[in-house]
Amino acid sequence: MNLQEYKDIFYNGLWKQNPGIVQLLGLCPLLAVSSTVVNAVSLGLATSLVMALSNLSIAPIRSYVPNEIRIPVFILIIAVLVTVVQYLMNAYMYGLYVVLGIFIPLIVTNCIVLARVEAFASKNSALPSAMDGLAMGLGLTAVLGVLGAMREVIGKGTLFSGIDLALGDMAQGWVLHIIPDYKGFLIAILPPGAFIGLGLLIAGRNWLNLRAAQKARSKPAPTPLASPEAAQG
Amino acid sequence: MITALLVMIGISLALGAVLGFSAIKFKVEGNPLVEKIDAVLPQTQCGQCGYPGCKPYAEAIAKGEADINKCPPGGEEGIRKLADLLGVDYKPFGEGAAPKAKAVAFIDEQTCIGCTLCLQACPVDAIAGAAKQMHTIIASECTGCELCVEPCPVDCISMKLIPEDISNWKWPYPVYALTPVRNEARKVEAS
Amino acid sequence: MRTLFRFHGGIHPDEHKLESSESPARRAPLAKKLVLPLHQHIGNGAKVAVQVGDRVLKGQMLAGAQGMISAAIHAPTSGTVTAVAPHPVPHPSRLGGLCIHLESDGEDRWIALAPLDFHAMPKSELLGKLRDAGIVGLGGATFPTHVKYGLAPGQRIDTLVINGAECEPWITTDDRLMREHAEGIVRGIEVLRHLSGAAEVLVGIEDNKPQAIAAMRAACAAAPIEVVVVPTLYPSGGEKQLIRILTGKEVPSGGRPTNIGVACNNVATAYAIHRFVDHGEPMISRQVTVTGNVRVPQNIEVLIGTPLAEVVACAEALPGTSGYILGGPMMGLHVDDLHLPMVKSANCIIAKSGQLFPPPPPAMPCIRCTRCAQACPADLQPQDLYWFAKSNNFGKTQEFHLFDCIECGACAYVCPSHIPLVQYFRFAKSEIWQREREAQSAEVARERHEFRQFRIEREKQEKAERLAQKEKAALAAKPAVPAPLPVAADPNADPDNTLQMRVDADIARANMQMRIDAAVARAKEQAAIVQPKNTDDLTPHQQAEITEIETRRAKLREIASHAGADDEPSKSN
Amino acid sequence: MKRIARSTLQTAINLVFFAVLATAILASVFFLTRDAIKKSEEAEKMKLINQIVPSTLFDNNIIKDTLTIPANELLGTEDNTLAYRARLKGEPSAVVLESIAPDGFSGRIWLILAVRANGELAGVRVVTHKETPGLGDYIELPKSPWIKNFDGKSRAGYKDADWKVKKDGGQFDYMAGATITPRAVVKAVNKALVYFEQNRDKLFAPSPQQSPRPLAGEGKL
Amino acid sequence: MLSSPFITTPGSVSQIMLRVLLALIPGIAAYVWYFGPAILVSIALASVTALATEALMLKLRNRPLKPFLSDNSALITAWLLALSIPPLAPWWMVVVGTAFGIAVAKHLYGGLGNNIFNPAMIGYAVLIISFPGHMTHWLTPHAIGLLELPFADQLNYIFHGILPAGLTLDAVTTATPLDTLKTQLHLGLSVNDIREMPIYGFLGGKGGEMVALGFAVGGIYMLAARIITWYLPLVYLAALFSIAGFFHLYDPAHYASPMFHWFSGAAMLGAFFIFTDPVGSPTTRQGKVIYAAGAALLTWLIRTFGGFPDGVAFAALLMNICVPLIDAYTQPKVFGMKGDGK
Amino acid sequence: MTEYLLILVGTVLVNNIVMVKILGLCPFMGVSKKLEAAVGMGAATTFVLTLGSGASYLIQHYLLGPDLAYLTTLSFIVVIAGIVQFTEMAIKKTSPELYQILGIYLPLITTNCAVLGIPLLNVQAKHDFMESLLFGFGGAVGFTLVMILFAGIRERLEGADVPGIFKGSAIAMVTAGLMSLAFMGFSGLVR
Ligand SMILES: Cc1cc2nc3c(=O)[nH]c(=O)nc-3n(C[C@H](O)[C@H](O)[C@H](O)COP(=O)(O)O)c2cc1C
Ligand SMILES: Cc1cc2nc3c(=O)[nH]c(=O)nc-3n(C[C@H](O)[C@H](O)[C@H](O)COP(=O)(O)O)c2cc1C
Ligand SMILES: Cc1cc2nc3c(=O)[nH]c(=O)nc-3n(C[C@H](O)[C@H](O)[C@H](O)COP(=O)(O)O)c2cc1C
Ligand SMILES: Cc1cc2nc3c(=O)[nH]c(=O)nc-3n(C[C@H](O)[C@H](O)[C@H](O)CO)c2cc1C
Ligand code: SF4
Ligand code: SF4
Ligand code: SF4
Ligand code: SF4
Ligand code: FES
Repeated sequence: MNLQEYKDIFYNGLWKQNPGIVQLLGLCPLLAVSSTVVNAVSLGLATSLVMALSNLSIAPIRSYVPNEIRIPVFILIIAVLVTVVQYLMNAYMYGLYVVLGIFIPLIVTNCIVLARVEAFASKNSALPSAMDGLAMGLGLTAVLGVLGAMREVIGKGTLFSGIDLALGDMAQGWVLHIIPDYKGFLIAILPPGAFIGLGLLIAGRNWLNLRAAQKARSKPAPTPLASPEAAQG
Repeated sequence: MITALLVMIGISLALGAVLGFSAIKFKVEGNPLVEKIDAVLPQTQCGQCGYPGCKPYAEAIAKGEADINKCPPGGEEGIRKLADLLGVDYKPFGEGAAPKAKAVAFIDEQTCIGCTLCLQACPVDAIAGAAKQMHTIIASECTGCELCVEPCPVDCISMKLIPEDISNWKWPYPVYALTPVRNEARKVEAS
Repeated sequence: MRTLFRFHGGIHPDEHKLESSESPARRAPLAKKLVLPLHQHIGNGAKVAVQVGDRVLKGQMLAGAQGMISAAIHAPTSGTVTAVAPHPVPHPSRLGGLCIHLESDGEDRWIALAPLDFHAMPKSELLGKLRDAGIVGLGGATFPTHVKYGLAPGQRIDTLVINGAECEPWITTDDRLMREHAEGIVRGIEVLRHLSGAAEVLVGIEDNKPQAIAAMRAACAAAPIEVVVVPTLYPSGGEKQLIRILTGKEVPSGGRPTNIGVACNNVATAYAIHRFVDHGEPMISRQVTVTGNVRVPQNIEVLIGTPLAEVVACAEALPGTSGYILGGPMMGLHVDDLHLPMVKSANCIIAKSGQLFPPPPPAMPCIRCTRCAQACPADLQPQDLYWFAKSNNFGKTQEFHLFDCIECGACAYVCPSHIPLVQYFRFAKSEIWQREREAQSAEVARERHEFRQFRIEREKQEKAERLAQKEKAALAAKPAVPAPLPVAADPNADPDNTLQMRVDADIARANMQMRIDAAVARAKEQAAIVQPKNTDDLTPHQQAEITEIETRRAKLREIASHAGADDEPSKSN
Repeated sequence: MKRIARSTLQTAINLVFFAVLATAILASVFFLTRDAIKKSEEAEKMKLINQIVPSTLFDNNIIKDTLTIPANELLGTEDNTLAYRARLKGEPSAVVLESIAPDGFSGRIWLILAVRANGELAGVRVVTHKETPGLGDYIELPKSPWIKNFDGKSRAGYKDADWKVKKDGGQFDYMAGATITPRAVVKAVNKALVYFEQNRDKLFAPSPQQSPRPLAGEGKL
Repeated sequence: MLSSPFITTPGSVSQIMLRVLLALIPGIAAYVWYFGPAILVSIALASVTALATEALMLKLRNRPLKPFLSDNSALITAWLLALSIPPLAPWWMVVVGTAFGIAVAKHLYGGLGNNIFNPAMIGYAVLIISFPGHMTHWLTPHAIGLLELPFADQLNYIFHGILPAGLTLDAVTTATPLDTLKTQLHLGLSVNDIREMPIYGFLGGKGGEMVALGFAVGGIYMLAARIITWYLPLVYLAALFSIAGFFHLYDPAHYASPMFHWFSGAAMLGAFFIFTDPVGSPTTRQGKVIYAAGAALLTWLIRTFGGFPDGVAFAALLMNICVPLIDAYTQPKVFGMKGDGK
Repeated sequence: MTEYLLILVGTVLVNNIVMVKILGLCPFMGVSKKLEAAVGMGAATTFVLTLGSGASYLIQHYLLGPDLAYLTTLSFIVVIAGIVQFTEMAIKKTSPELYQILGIYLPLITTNCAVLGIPLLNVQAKHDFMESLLFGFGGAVGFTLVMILFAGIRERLEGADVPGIFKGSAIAMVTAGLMSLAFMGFSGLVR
């Protein structure tokens, strides 16, 4: 593994095969806890940790696991890692633990974790696997963060609300009130807002890709409209 | 701690037994998917997909070794059908793999020396002839795979576009003001 | 009074019939040059039966029926066959078709004609005669009439429906024909009744043609034929719809009238049959309405093959004419080029003007208002068909019964968004046909490929066997060791079975050979008559390829001529 | 058959191996973090209690001085809950009760309230609710000080008819357009006070039983 | 490519839409008569927003402006949305709701004819969920003895959010009759007691019932002009009547009468203008019947047990979701497939 | 009886696991392109979820108890994985036709977070056995319902003139958003 390959792994995780907006895996936490940046990023980091660890620990043992119990064993390992993370958060970040609620244990069934284990860790050696897990996790975290910021600003007009839950009381003053005297646009922090926000992010990515492709071709795209003459012809 | 271990041992013992049992008892048999994929492929047998024929390509797809966008004769429609069948996303052709217009081979009767090389190359027996005699392409059976062009020692085989006539003419996609052109490709073909 | 039935939907556009229906039909002057497309009807084109340069008489057969669904073509006048060559024909593709070009000698001399005693001959002979007389349906689809009455064993026709509805706006040929030739039509109907054996004969005429109704009633008075007046509602003249109105029966989806014991023909077809049976005249002319933006709208009796320009000239097109419709405004064909010849299916020529036929406003998206569905006589959901056809989802269009669409255009007529719905349906249909053709040829290719694999395998085996035999023979030549029994010890090999397989393979090969021979012959024939002419609207890419091939060939020729043994210039295209 | 049995056993043992490993790790982590978890949960509870019970009111370890209260209709509870007792120099000074208002706009509203020994409310807080954000959520302290209306109120001072929102003729403020939520809260608090009146002695009885499991109500938190 | 048919009817989309707008006018007139001209301000505001959003989206999507801006469909969306929110709603609410409906529910799907969800109702749903407080303050009808805010003050409130000194919004507005019924029922009053309150008239809410009648008149005009088919509104109203009637008979104290359901809230507007939106309703006759009956059931359920004062908008959206399936499973038999072919 | 009915209505409509609880989204987005696939996935999930809810209740109450609560996630997921495998086996054995339809969806179920989510929610909400079963069944029916409706919409959307950058998953997401907006209309129906 050379540097380029690691670069590729990260490019894949963060952009090309981004779990959240390309593969559409790991959607439930992505949508459910992205109502504020702090929640979103915290869960994203927890997931990244689990993904890196699970890939790291499964890659070395992959050849010793018989095929028929592959999935149960992988899930078992993931479940242990998740539960460990859960206890740690419960002990040392109680507020956040309460807010993230059921979504911490659900990292176990977060499709993206098992998907990466299956697609990458079960075919590669430990270090690249860990990197892949981390990259995918960070890709998810990035989407979570952007979506969280979008929803929080539109929904409540703030950023980083609840940061004290993650960083302790001293962070209480760090909450940004982007729009003062904001009435709040509730839909953004409710489930519909999550879906539509993610839809917009996916479209945004498509748009960036399209623009890059157009630039690469550096000639105007074919006009999408037929001229009226074409109608007669 | 001990109870915990016992409980988990119990669960996993039961589960492992079930899985081990089922793994042997219910082995997956032959893959019916290959037939389904093969039915979608155009059967040109041209090998442009990098496999020695349509069936081998179908097998490769079924095994997950080959992408679905490798068969130019199948066209985009073919990829779409494969994507549907396999439940994966449509994928456009790569650079330089775009499908060509339909054509049939044509043997220049004056130049043909009757070497039978093309006859042996044709995967669908679309060439009629015998040694030392002029060969003819049976146009209605020719799939346009071009496999006979290469072997001809005197280069007398050329590919001819199938001309459009009333019997194979298609109504063009209606293009009218206000509606975006969805079928750029089709329009070019039809005009 | 008969109880009539309703069909779903239907529309009532402005009729515009009076323009042309009130003057008697005339005869068009004889044209100098006539062009007769070989393919004027559904089914196979006719097979040329004359040579270039032949002098022919009026009514002489120029091309014979070829195959089951086909009909003959006759010389509309006396003259010389000047060419058998492609010529633009009335077809939406604007492509050419193979035509017989006839130069008239102005004498208009008939071949010897004799009436037919149809009662005296077996049905099958009569059907053959109809076919050779080129009798095809004049109501629209130009379906060869003899095919409709060539019943399969066990089939029966109870009701003969004669279609005098003429439901499309502007057209009045059937109206005029019924007014002027009711007796002849009834004679023709008698022949059809005899052919079909139908107990009941119903003539359906829309209630906007009172004179035609009266004339037909008078003519039918003595015969067991009932003239039924049906409400004016487009497309009551559609075969399925008319049958439903008159009998209450529905032709099953995908089926034909014969499935429910009905046969349907147009009045003009009946009249043509009368001309043939009673006067021996084959189908060489038909009556056509010329109307629209012309000075004297009227009906004209025109010889098949006459250039449209000469037909239009009789009615004098007015300035402002921007093209013509061949057929009615609902189902007809737009033509600009008046060099096109008159064909058997053309019942009307309408000169278009911006006033009479304003170009439709730009199409808007479908708002699912379902007016189209309410108007559709086939009970379809045009908005859904359109939705799927538009997005190339052809599988779904078939699920939604695309092929039950009769392309009547009622949906497009009522659509407030002015969507060219029918055009989408035609597009989808031709795409599906194309796909079916491709699937079929893929199937054939697969079979041939598999057969080839099998053959190669077998040849290899045979070779190996031969080798083994040889070796064995060699061994046997050395008499030292007693030879083992020749039958292979393999218990799985069932000798009978392998034999059977071989026989099968041989049969298959023989079949294949026959097909190959036929194909070779066909290919030769085609190469002889068709000059591939498709070089003017190629894509640049195709053009490039062709040039590439051409240069390669040129080089080859050069080499060949240098080698120069027998340097006959290559006449390949 | 034998082959099947052997493979079955092999797979099972394989899985057991991983399961044992997993359980062992898990159990160790659990035991390692158990105390820390307990502590942070107590700290959280304490934070809440501190908000409604002034620190001048007690000198005991409130968290440890609990009484299990069975499900009670007046409190709206359907499960055992804990009452925390505040004592000053051994004398009971206040009690912290959990209560549920069942008829909020979108379901239940979990409350925690502190009642002084004299029946006066020391404070009320909403623990969890599902009321409409931006409309019914003014009962939360950070959103509005409305909940402080209860401070110092008692059933001695207000008659039953006063324990209503002003719109219904009572004494409590409400936000226009969202009357259902405060109605529910006021009703629940009043009922909790009734419960206090009826069970006062039991509540303040010196408790012999120290609850072994101080985690009741965790599901709701 | 010119192809048959060569003749068409003179009708057009914009003409149909224009007639729908015309049909709304009787109801709007009644509205102005009973509640004052503030609604006209909302309608104007929504119309301008709708057209501007439409233009912007067309520009972004690279489509021609003229044919689509003049098709009048955006105006219907705007008017219906304005009619379903309180006239006193602050201006930015009208703008946000309309823009959201047109941009997201209509143009992200491809604009006119392509949308799955009813754009106006999406706008309404977004507003009632995001700003429920504002969405429950309705003007009181004239002449029932309640305090009325002068028009100038209404404008001041809409655009600046300022009320005359000493007045609270509560004093000059009420909840809708449906809303009041629901809250009062919760407080244990019976339907009859509640109907005695001054905001109620003989059919539904005072004033509101007349507005509903106005919409019904417009609806009958649309039926006559064959813009909508009769069975969809009829089935909807009949189903609502039967469900409400059944429960009213069963327990008149707790379930409002069918007439009340017909003439309060958006039932009439829905029956003739919202559920009939051709784009979002099934195309088959059978499908329309199922759709209308389902909509009626949902309307009644949400009104009676749900969290929102009126159920019409959510019923419309929920039924919108079902339309593709309803259409797929109610395909009529085509010609030649009925019965035995006889 | 009414109580159970209310639980069903509550889980299917009011607290729909996909639209309101936001669980099981990956299969919801991934397997809803075709109606048949959606139906298959829904049926398979319903079966597994119902069994899983019941089984996890039994484990929670009879094996783990309060002292081993920390094994909840671990044991649940292992048992669910086992149930999936078992289902696959059982279906294959008893009904090969059904297996043809459901086969490819079964392994995907293990990573549907609703399958673990609902048992965990059951524990949290202290449901009894019957309630747990109903909760699981109702949740799965709700999942199936929205999945089928969504698939219908997506099939229709294929023909819509959706702006290029929104084609595919973006518009599907927006649609899911508007669907969940509509589902909010049920809020309050069952408290
Ligand atoms: C392949 C083919 C076979 C047909 N066979 C029969 C037949 O056996 N009997 C019959 O009455 N009509 C037959 N028809 C004719 C059609 O039913 C119908 O009369 C004809 O297409 C003209 O219909 P139209 O002008 O309404 O379009 C056949 C048509 C086609 C295309
Ligand atoms: C929409 C439509 C309208 C038609 N209108 C007439 C008509 O008015 N008169 C008529 O004779 N045939 C009409 N036809 C053709 C009939 O369907 C049918 O083909 C014909 O009557 C059969 O008679 P033929 O074989 O003698 O032509 C129409 C076909 C269609 C599809
Ligand atoms: C979406 C929505 C959410 C609501 N949320 C609440 C709420 O959380 N609390 C509340 O008291 N009322 C809420 N309401 C308002 C009630 O429906 C009702 O209108 C109000 O509480 C009683 O009206 P009043 O204050 O005018 O008496 C909400 C209304 C809607 C439409
Ligand atoms: C009878 C009828 C009812 C309509 N109802 C609505 C409606 O409820 N909401 C709406 O946004 N547009 C409505 N429209 C306008 C138009 O159909 C709608 O904007 C489309 O959904 C936009 O694609 C209606 C149009 C007609 C003809
Ligand atoms: S490219 Fe396509 S047609 Fe050619 S061999 Fe491969 S699969 Fe067959
Ligand atoms: S004739 Fe040539 S091009 Fe045609 S199928 Fe045979 S090998 Fe292919
Ligand atoms: S008439 Fe036109 S706009 Fe109306 S549903 Fe049919 S195709 Fe759509
Ligand atoms: S053209 Fe086809 S779809 Fe349209 S009305 Fe006629 S039969 Fe129906
Ligand atoms: S994360 Fe919930 S199903 Fe994938």
